Amino acid sequence: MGNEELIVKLQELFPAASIIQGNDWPEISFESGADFLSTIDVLKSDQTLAFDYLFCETCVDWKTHFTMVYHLDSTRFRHNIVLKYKLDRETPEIDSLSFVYRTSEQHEREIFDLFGIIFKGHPNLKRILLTEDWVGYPLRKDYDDPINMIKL
Amino acid sequence: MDVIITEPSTPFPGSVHEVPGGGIVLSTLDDVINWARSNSLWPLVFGTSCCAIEMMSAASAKYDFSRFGFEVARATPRQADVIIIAGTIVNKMAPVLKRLFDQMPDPKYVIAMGACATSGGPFFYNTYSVVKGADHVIPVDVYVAGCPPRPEALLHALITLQEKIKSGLTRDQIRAQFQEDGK
Amino acid sequence: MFSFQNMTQEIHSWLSSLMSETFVMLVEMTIVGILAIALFAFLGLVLVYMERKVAAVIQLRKGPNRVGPFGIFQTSADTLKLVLKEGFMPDNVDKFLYKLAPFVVMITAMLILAPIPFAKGVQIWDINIGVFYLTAISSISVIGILMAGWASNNKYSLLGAMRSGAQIVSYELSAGMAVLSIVVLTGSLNLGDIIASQEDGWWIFKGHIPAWIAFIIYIIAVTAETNRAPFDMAEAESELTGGFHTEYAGMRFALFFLAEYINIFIVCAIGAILFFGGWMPFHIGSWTAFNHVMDFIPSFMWFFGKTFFLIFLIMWFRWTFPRLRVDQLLNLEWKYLLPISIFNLLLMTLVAIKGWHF
Amino acid sequence: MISFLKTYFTEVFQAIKSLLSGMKLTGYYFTHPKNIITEEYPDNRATLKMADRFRGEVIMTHDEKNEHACTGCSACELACPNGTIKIINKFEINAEGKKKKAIDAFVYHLELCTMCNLCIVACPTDAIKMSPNFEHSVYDRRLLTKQLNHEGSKIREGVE
Amino acid sequence: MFEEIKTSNDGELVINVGPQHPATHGVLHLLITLNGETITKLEPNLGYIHRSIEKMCESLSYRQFIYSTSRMDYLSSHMNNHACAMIVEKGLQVEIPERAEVIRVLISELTRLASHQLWWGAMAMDLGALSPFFYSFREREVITDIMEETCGARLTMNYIVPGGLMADIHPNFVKRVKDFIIQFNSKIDEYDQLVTGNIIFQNRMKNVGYLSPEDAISYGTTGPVARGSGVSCDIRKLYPYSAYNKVKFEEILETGGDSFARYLVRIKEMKQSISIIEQLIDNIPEGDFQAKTKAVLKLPKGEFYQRVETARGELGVYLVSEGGTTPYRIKFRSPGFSNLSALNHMVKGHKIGDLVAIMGTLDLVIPDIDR
Repeated sequence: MGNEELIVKLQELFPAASIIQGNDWPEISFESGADFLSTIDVLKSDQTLAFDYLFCETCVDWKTHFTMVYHLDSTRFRHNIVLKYKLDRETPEIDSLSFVYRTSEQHEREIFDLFGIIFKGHPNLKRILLTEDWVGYPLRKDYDDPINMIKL
Repeated sequence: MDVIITEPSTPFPGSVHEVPGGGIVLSTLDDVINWARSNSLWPLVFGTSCCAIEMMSAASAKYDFSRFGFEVARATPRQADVIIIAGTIVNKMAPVLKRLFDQMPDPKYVIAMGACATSGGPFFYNTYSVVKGADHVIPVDVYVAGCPPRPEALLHALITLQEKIKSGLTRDQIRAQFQEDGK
Repeated sequence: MFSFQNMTQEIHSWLSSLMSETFVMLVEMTIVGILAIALFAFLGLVLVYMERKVAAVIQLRKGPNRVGPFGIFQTSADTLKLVLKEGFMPDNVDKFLYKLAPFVVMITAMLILAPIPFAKGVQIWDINIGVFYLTAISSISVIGILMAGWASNNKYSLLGAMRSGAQIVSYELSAGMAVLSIVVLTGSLNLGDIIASQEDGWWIFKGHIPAWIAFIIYIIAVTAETNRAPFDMAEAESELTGGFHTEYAGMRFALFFLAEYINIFIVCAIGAILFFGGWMPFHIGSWTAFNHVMDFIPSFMWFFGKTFFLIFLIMWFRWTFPRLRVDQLLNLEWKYLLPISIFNLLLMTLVAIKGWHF
Repeated sequence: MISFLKTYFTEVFQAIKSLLSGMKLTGYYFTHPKNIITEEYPDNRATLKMADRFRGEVIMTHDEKNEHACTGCSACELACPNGTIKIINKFEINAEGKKKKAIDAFVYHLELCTMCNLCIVACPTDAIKMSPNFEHSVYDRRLLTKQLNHEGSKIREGVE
Repeated sequence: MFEEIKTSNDGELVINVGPQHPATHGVLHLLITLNGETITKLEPNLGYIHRSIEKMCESLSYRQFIYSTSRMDYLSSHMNNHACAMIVEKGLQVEIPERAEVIRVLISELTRLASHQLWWGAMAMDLGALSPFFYSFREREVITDIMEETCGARLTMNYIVPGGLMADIHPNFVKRVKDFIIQFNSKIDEYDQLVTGNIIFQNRMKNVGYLSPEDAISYGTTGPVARGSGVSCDIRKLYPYSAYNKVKFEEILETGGDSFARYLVRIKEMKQSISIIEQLIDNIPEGDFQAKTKAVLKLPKGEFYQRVETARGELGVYLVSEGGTTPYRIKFRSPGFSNLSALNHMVKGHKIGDLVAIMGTLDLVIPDIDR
């Protein structure tokens, strides 16, 4: 499915979401509070979409809020979309996808480690890259570590 | 400081004392011990990143550090003599490195290979998790610059370490010597 | 052919003329003991050097060449360094067993040297159940490895030791069968008799195909028994870091290291004795002139030549093959080697009864 | 039974054959030592020639009059991703009484340098270049911090 | 090594493999639970080489951040640089001279060859055969020499700048690459003779570490790991970039899904790389090696994503720009990170020896995982 068709199709499925054409792929954004798991379920199980491959999962700190960014690919149709989900900065919480896409189990641990996003329903949510006793979430924009970080 | 490599192969320490019918090699026990130690540096299999690949290249047929007797790479620190820190040391790895060093029996030597192990290198500024030089964790005998140093540079470092062992001086003595030279 | 028997007899009679019989025995035992230890150390150095050079040439590189001419002092430097290393004892080890283990392994290796005839008339102990003695003693070394693995208080060591236990116990069977097939041919357990029976040709040539099968099984089984790659389950560097000797350092590690190489020497010596006639020169049946020429080469040269050929074979295996997995290792023994060797033993018995061998 | 024995023995023979083919290769190399490709490094130092683009360290070229081409514009300092280069400038008063910027010290941290070549690309006057020297082993890491401009050197005439 | 004696009541033994362990190819820490010799559970513990490259790139300019990505997956450093350069070029909308594109692909394929050769040697070494390592390095050294001559470094080349290449190819490049192809074609049979056909090796590899196609997709595995399970995922083929649409090559797919299939994929990929190099080496177009770019690069506000196929699989670079001279946020989707997540699934019920074999065929580069 081409990008234009995808946008039309997605708009039918998710009238509440805002869908724009990004630099490469359609970007579909949800405000915080939207039912995330059912969205993913539709995207994965719909026969014309079949987004079965999550190839990138990350988070961006916009200082006022977080945005979870999911890049989805369909191994059957080879079309991609970018899924964005806005998160509250004070209590960043989102449903875990680790039972939908197994790969996200590790990606979510990494995001928890570096951004402090809580993934509800994650089987093993603990720090993965940093030590257990690390204080703070280093990829947040307000993170500062005067001891380890030497600024140029 | 330049390390001058003169002899093509390592001679047994001491001088030949000419007596009728031949010669006797005279040597002190210390020299013999240092000779043995310097010619039998078994490295620990320890590579964290890019420099480990160049360390593997140094072991490969083209550069072949087995010529010096270094090829007996031990996987267990108990049997190793020299730890080549090939790669970045991060805060999470630092206690492990310290522990590995403590597990090695004396005499033990450390080579900091590459910019990361020497000073943090490319990850010196604006990183939150990198140890800025392995010598913050364990004492280092020889530093090699380069990112990563080519295999010959590692061989050069190993020869430099051999020279140091043969001289029988400690790290502090050598550093004090340089400071005197500098003034 | 030159025999060392005259020489030893002369020494004996000279000593007897000097002192009483008890002292003669004591002095002789001391001399033999010192010689055995010296041989032990020397063989260790030579074999380690040989291994490193063989590996180097196979792997397209030069190998040790900077310590002494052609690097021949490399292994001496290594040994000296290991001896001078800090005597290290980790916490929480079983101190007694930890210290004892390397000695058990080494003493076992040295005990097996006793009945081996190194040349015509050079044999420490001419025992009439030589083959039986060898197989019995060689199985003790596994106890040392198990001890080391248990005492080290390290899980890698324990796994390595357990693997080694399973491995050596199984492979001893087929090694024993292979040895037995030659005993069946010779009809004697005495190593001297076995060598003497090969005066008109070695068993590997006289014994038809069963002898070849026995030889192949023997080589595979002893490679496994000495914990050499491709059967180095007990050490398995990429799996268990160092296996049973993970926690050993310095001198104690050197003893394990030496014992491994002495074990190789011993099994290869036994292989040479059983299949290649030990110190017996290359003789062909009734070609007296040819046999006479062959006799000019000293007997110890024949013995060491054959042994080192077999050692080279084992080293060749090591630098060619990947390691087996532990269950495949046991599969190989129980599903392939053991049935074949039992069948081969029967075949060999048939050959011996019917006199089909040359 | 017969078919079992047949597969059993073909298996055994196939296995031995595959092992022998491996041994043939290693045996070939063992018997043909001319395949050895070892370059003996410290002994071949005289003949060892690095590739001309090989990046071993940054050097500043000085001519026979002890003059260099560095204007102290610090383009390299800005281009460097990890602060390897520090330029300390001074102001010289030349013959006409004009103040002119010149370098006092071109400090180069070899221990930080990753040989990325960005400084060389950035340099407008080709004052610095990469040297193929790679023998940088030292006992003390302070020795790796170098001053690239020679003692008493000054900027070449006409370089702006 | 961490050694803690931890035994549960049902006789299971917990072993720490790593961070310093010869089979982990670096500093990976695996917590494995053993029942006898059989692995019942595996949990990777990462971060022993987490160098905060993503944070660091947020303060580096668009010219500077490229070099730091060489240190991520150092065995395919050129491809990492390529991805980063392409994302900057995409943002700037610069046309790259054709010559530069072809040379980029040529060096990429040489890097892939070098990486696969190192993998072949290291994997054989993990399985206990030491000589293949030396044979594979013999060819690899030729490649690194070619790289050194053209790019100036052996491993972390930093040959790519936004807009093209740092320098033109060396005059000897074409000849030396051709010589290398001849030499390599005569040696590749040795690989099969020594390792592929070996009965011990086949027994160690076949039916070990099975990964079904569904799992391969779900775990997000890419590169030879997924292609060994029959999942088509070659970015070069599916989303051609650079000069890959000008060359003909096959995407290698094996359906076995076990370690041996992954092994075969890499061996056959080496031959495909050679074929790509053969097609391009005589057809390097004349022209500039660099497009004109400004001294200070500024990307427009927006989000960019670029996927490339490295030797280990799909590398994705996700870059968020706020219009400044430095990236606002950059995320590297590294192939190893996802491939590693399938390890627990693959090793369950296998022996310790299999763990080493499976990790060998995953071809992990730990700094690539930890970044």
